[in-house]
Amino acid sequence: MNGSISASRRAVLSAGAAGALSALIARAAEAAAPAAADAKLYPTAAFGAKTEVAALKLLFGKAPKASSKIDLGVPEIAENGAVVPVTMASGLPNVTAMALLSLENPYTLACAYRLAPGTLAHMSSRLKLAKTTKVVAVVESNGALYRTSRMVKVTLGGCG
Amino acid sequence: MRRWLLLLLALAAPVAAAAAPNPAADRAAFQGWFRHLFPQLPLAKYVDGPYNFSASERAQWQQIMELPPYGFAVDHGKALFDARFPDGAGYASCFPHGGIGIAQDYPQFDPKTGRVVTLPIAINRCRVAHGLPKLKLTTGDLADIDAYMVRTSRGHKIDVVVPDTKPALAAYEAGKEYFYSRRGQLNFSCASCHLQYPGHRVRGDTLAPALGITASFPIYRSKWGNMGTLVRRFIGCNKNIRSAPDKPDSLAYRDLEYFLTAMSNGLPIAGPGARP
Amino acid sequence: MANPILVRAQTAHGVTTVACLVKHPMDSGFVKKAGKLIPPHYIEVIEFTHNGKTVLTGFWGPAVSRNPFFSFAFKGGKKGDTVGIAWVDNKGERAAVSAKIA
Amino acid sequence: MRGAAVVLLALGIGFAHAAPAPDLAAAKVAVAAADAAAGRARAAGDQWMPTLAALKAAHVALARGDAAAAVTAATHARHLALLSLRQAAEQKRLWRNEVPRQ
Repeated sequence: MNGSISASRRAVLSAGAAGALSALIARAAEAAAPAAADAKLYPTAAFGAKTEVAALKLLFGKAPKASSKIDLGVPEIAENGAVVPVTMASGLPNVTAMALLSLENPYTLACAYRLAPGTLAHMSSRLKLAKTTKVVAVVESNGALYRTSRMVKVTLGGCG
Repeated sequence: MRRWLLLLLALAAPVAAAAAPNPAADRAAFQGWFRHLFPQLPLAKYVDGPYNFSASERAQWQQIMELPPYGFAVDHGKALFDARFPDGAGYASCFPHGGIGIAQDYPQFDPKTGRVVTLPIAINRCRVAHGLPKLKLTTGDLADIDAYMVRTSRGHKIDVVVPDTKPALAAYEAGKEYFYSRRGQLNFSCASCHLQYPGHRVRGDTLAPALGITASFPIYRSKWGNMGTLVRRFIGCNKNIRSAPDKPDSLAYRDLEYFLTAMSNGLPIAGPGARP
Repeated sequence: MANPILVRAQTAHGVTTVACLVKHPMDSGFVKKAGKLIPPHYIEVIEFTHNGKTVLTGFWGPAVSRNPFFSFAFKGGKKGDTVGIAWVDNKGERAAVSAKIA
Repeated sequence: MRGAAVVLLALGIGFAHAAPAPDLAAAKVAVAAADAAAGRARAAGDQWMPTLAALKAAHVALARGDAAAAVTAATHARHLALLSLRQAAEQKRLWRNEVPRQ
């Protein structure tokens, strides 16, 4: 895990970006403030990215490989684009970070998570999807990035 | 001559049926219609509305129900319900059983005013009786109090009584006429969607069956992002068919809710609900 | 109570599952009301702790739904342990709650 | 019914265009007639939203002194109101046809 963080740090420094997730969380752990959220940790640049490549570069400083070991649970057709339940889980070892991206949203990155050791690579959240889109799940395991994606159809409701 | 007599009888029969409202017979026919449409679906399941017709939508709903989005409304509603009025009384003093577990008995016909009283209207009446202003009938605090009172009634079987009196039956019949009358520029009745085509889609949305449709209200609707009462949905439905909505406390909506809920007698209260 | 958080934390077979519902508008900045854009207002950082130690840090963008639901799981945790949740949004507003594991 | 609507609309539009530019007095008469028809539709419990939209447009045009636009919108509103009145009258008889029987 330490290796992954320092690798990320180097990548970030070389990329000249301000907000690498791994590096930032390392600081959070050092600060160890219980039950408080630190706004300074927010990877603002990554959340402003408009493509998957740019968002992942800013967030992790590296590019992902395709993996079949990520379970991305999304509905085929969303009931309501404003509340789309998304679950992701992974059997990959030593998962340190996870992220969800929606390629057709104005900003690509939807959410990202940094996991402490012992936290399971398994989570469920709800996203807004502007239109029919590929949703991408990214997992950082043993310092490497993996991704998988699935389409979600977003229909216009008829019953205003 | 005999042929004429038969014809007269045939013409007279529907008129006679129309003359005497019979909620029990209506309910049997209404529920029978849905049994005919969906022979496999148990009666109590109708309260799940559109989620009976799509496994994927049902799965999304069940995920959302893990920690339902109306949770805040129920908590807030309980706080409001438990708070004292300036005169020291509270909502509990206005209702039988202290207002707990009674949603299945609403709407009721009030013989004094000759009007149907829905649960949200009863909540407002309680406020007025204790010198407080009425709350908005569609959303906000009143929907939250409604949500809490309905939550305490979950599982109770809907038991709307239509007294065998002329004014009560007239209100019931007016609600029935409203439900089946086509209106609005699109020429739809409530029945066009929710009786004739439940389970079918209107663009992205699945139509809920009219049977059991009232059991989940008030609802947290994702589209609204907050709670709404049944009347709020009536207003939305009317706008959908390009029909100018009635006022939230109008007799039209009260009577409609009276008829519609009476058709679901015997089904369990499932509210508050979550819908897309 | 302005910005409540509902939490459910349960432990079974050595794994604690935390589910929470956070009351927040999560305005994306892309939605118009009465012809005007509603300015963005969303949670940026949400921190989950177990007995004071961070188990998960979440970073949310405007694409996370209104009144967000989130659940995850971590190893360990006993009945009666404390789970803490704290968030801060892009306007600097914050809220925190703690709950016992059931 | 739809045929009738088309004919009525055609007549209304034809009138608005054929007549020499209507004056404000004529526009006031047209708007008053539309108001009356819409009032009857409301009383019948079957007001259409497009009727209200056209009626509003007529009032707005009248207020800014655009007699031609006021007459056009008012005529449209009145015809929509008349159609909704006809629908309401028909439904007084026809609604029972939709009631399920045993």
